[in-house]
Amino acid sequence: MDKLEHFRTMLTMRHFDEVCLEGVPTGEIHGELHTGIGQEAIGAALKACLEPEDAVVSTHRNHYHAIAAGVPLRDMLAEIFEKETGLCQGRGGHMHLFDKAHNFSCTGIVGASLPVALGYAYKFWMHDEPHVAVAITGDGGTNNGTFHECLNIAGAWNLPLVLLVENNLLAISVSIDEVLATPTIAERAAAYGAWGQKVDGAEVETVTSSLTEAVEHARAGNGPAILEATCYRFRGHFEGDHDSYRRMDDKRTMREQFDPITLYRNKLLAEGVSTEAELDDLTQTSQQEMAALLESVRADNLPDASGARDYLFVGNRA
Amino acid sequence: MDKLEHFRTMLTMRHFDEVCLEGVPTGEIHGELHTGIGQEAIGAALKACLEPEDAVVSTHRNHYHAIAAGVPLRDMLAEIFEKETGLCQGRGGHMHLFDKAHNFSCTGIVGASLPVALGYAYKFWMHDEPHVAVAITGDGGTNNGTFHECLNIAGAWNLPLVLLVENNLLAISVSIDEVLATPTIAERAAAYGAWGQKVDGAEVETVTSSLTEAVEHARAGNGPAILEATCYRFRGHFEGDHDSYRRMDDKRTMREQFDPITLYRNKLLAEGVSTEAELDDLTQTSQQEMAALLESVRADNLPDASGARDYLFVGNRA
Amino acid sequence: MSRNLSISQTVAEAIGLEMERDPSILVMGEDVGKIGGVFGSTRTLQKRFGDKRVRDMPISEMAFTGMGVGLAMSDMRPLIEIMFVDFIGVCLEQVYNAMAKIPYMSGGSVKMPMVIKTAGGCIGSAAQHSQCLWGLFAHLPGMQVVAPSNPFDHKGLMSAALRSDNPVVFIEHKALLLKKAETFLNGGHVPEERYTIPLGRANVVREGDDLTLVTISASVEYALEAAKELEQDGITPEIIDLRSVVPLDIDTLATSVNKTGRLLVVDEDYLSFGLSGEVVTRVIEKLGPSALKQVARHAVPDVPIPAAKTLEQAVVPGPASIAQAVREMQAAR
Amino acid sequence: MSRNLSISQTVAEAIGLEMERDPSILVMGEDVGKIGGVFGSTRTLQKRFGDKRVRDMPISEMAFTGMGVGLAMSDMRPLIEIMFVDFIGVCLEQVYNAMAKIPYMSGGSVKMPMVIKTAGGCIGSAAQHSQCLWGLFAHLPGMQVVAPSNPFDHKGLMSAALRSDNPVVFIEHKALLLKKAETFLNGGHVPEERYTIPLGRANVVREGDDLTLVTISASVEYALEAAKELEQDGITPEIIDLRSVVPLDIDTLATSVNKTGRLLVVDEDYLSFGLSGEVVTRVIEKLGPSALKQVARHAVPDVPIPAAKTLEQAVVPGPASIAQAVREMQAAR
Ligand SMILES: Cc1ncc(C[n+]2csc(CCOP(=O)(O)OP(=O)(O)O)c2C)c(N)n1
Ligand SMILES: Cc1ncc(C[n+]2csc(CCOP(=O)(O)OP(=O)(O)O)c2C)c(N)n1
Ligand SMILES: [Mg+2]
Ligand SMILES: [Mg+2]
Repeated sequence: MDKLEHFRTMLTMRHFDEVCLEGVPTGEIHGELHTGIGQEAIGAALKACLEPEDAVVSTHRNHYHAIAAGVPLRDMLAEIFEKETGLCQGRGGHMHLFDKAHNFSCTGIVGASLPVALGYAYKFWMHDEPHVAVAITGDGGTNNGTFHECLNIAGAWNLPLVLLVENNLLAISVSIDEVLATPTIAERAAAYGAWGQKVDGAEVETVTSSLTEAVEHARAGNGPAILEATCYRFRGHFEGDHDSYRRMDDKRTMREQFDPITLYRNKLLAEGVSTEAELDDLTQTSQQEMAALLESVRADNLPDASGARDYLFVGNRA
Repeated sequence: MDKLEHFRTMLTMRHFDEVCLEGVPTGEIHGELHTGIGQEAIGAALKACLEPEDAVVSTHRNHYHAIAAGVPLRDMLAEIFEKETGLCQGRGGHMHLFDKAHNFSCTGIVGASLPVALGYAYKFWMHDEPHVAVAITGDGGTNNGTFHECLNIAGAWNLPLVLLVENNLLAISVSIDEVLATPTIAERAAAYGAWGQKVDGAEVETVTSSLTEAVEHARAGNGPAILEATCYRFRGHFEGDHDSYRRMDDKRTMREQFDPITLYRNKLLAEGVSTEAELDDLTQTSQQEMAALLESVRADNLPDASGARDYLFVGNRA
Repeated sequence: MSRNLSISQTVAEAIGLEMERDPSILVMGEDVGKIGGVFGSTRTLQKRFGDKRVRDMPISEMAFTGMGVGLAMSDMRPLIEIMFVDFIGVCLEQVYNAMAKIPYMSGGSVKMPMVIKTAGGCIGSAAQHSQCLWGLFAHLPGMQVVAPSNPFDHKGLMSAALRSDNPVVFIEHKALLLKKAETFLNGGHVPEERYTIPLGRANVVREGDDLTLVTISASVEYALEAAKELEQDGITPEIIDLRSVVPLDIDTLATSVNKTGRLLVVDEDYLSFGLSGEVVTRVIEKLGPSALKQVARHAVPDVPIPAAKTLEQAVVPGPASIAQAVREMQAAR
Repeated sequence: MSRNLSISQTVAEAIGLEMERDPSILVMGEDVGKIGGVFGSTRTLQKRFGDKRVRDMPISEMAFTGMGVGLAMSDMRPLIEIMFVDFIGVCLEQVYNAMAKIPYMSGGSVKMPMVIKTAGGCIGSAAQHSQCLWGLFAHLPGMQVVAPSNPFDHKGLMSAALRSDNPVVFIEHKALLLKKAETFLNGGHVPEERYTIPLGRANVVREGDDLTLVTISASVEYALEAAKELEQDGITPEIIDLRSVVPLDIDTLATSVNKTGRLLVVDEDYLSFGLSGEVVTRVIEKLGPSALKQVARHAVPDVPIPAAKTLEQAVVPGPASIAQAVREMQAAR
């Protein structure tokens, strides 16, 4: 595992979402935007564990998972900025990124990622293909009925389903421990004969090794795996959320203590894997790349209104 | 616990469903009919455990649970026979029995009983009332998402919900072990911090003591309880089901071995609690009562067509 | 040579023929495998194609409907059976927000060759097991909604549905599934070979001049029975079988209404905010209000289906009530 | 004296006043408690009434919608919030097979005083977060379906909904919830005291002679803006705010169409198999086809709502497109 690669990936993710933020005040992104800022370690771990043919089905907070799956950054950013050049020609937008070439999709409906991922898992299983389907959900999504239905099916037939739970402690304003019957989400795995583990999702190497275990478990035909990775959501639930349910000072300290990039930077320095200069340089380069990407995407056209009724059905243009 | 009472209850239930059967060939019951024949021990146990204010929300196979909850037999039978004098004036029918006075309701939608029961449980909890809400489901229904959503909520807030699972091994033709990730349903209780137990549902005293435990657990404010009671469905899933998925001879032996009434009869005799003569007498009396009930219900009128649009809204008559 | 198949056998035959030619087709649902469906419309398929391509599912509709979406995105062609259409409320999310929208949301880059097969209509099991609901699906964009009326159409439309690259909701009628081909007034002959009927073409099943009677599914047979009765009174309705609600074949309707000037829509689905109002409005949009001398609707009068047969017959269209509706229109001419 | 509340404040005020007078009312939903709703329409209620009567729920809509049914049967009066109406697909089962049918199925012996409060309409978040769907609820019998357009109506209709012994689906519009009372062309004054507006009464919000423009929810304001623009061209539409889809106030519509002879239905919900077709058909059933000289519909053209603003504006009715639709009708006179 290339440690600098981990670092680079987390930078790409962070800076990708930071350029997305620029589209909100300008109205270039005129709907909801959910960023993953603060949750980069999980995204980077996912990138490290995926094989090309694996499928990923994500949520409303999906940018990092798309990057991990290999969705081209420019197509993504253009889609998020509602451009005709976007991954979905501006029809889908930030919550609806679909990239068939990379078996990546997502949904804005909480809990709805699991059944779709299970479909991929079933396909891999029936054709004896050595691939896994990774469903992503937040902590809140695990209280939806799909969690039960899908894990039971995967457990009954040993389907290669990996459920990656990004537990950022909150579902909008509702904290998970107020609505969860058990101390952890991961311990529910026993109810499905599944592999289950809870891990500190701010430490990229820790979460990577746990996710690797989970993926190998499923890939080897042992049935589903649930990895609960804790993390901290740096920003409001969506851009515009007053975030009144968290105390400002708590937020500040949490951000300082659980920034996966800072944590990993310090680790790399402590281990002598890299130098301040090199890491600063990587950071700058990444920032500049994303700034350039944003500038280029901004030059693209918005979709022409005349096409608004196209694609209701495949092969159909109104 | 009055042993003869148990026996009488099981006879009532069995003979009630037997007179229902008479309405099928005649077309008096012109839709689906699901009987509980073979599952009387669970019904009798429920009757023994319920307090008057407790709520029961049942399924498509609901007659025994309605009897347990105290729904008047005549109103029930008249409703099942589609009569104007029925519990619901012939609007609901066999799958839709509603008796507000006894906090009894049911649904023809699998898995849909749990959320409604949870509503009662929440009401009891918020008003500190010492009542429990019993949701009934079959084995198949436990694979629906409502199982997870409702047990998690009940577990998180210690709501007095008892889930009584009638595991008759089959969901129509699909056997539970082909679609269940774990050896038992009851062991899922751990995922919700719930009380859970699997019990032989053909032995009325065994299932009664287990259900008593479950109900007391919930009533005492310790949160939800799941009782999985195994049983054998004597007849097809519904009247008219070819039941081609079970071998005739297996069915015969199962019926002989797992008839809760025969089992209990032998027990009562072995324990010297009663005599052949007394039990035969009870049996005959019960049969005669139900035959008389049927005869009287048959004399009732069907609803007048002119009222078909009444009651869309309460207080509204078209 | 004519074979006396039941409707469910014609459906199973269509699915089997398509599965033979296309290994990407698979069937998932409750009781579709071992027993071949509660109405037999997938019978023998599991024996022929194995239990991975024909799969008995747990009662987890949201999961396996969503699985259909994932399977379709991974180049399979899933047929998902929701036993009764009444149960769609437990899994509508994956139907209308995923299956129906992904082709559009993806800018046409992801196709969704998925069929949802389900049984609607009334057979005496009351409010939660007697609905049609095609009006519900039709209101939500991105799905083709098919409801065949006879053996020939069931086979041909199922084949077409399985070959479509776009989602299809295929709504059978419980009262038709066990009915034998020879008992049908229309479309009783079912060729053994594979054939398709294009989706979205209505069928004039009986020509007439007095009024245009538009309907779908089981009501087509009821209307044909009513027409026989009406012959004695010398009333000849032109009866149109829509075959599909989406696409709605407005041209065929308009041609007929142009001729008769009178429109009666018969619908076993709920009256309001559904098929019947849309048909009336589309005809008027096409021909102008002046083209219509008379309009009437005969459908379930916006109440749940009651249990008692006396009440059920009072709210569900049948041959007698359809004949009655036609006579009332004639009387009001 | 007029107060410049936001719509969500008027809704919270109505709920609070009703909760004060009726201890059986309770509120359940995601984020309704601690933060008082993502749009603030339940703000301060948890502080005032405690966390048992105003409850933050997990993302388990099927569970808590069904809880509403159980609570209503146990003599409570639950208000269940489904954050966005787009999410109804995960819990429709309990809405249409239980809540809406139990009064009928029970032969009138069980009442169902339950309100489902949810936000519909378009605010730029694309296909899965921009729908209206009142046409979907309206097709399914047993629910009153309300969609208010202005501050005064939001408060009065919410009070009426909470007092109704029958189920109500109360659909707010995301684009209205944060809008301040004073910015409304109609119904901006909100009395502090408790009041109700009867369910099922449409409101003529602007009189005119040229045509009858029927609409609901946010489109009412859009139509009023369009009307101001049309004044310059000397076109005066009569604008009717339906207020509720079920019951549908056909008398008020018919009276207006009788006068104008021209009907334009504007609907932010999907065009087909929904509100607009039903309105056209009911008017014709009431007045006869000859009473209508012109009919037109302006609604979302049966596609999912696209993400890009340019596309979104091309499919969602707004002041400009409404004015355009009116002009086209005038031109075609
Ligand atoms: C079925 C459904 N219910 C509610 C919502 C509204 N909603 C969007 S995100 C969200 C919170 C999700 O929390 P979690 O799963 O923990 O993900 P996070 O946002 O924390 O990453 C909610 C309630 C939705 N999109 N879908
Ligand atoms: C949501 C839903 N899916 C499917 C059905 C059709 N159906 C009715 S009963 C049944 C089997 C139920 O099995 P189980 O829960 O074990 O109860 P049992 O009939 O064995 O008592 C099915 C599939 C339904 N009524 N509702
Ligand atoms: Mg979260
Ligand atoms: Mg069973």
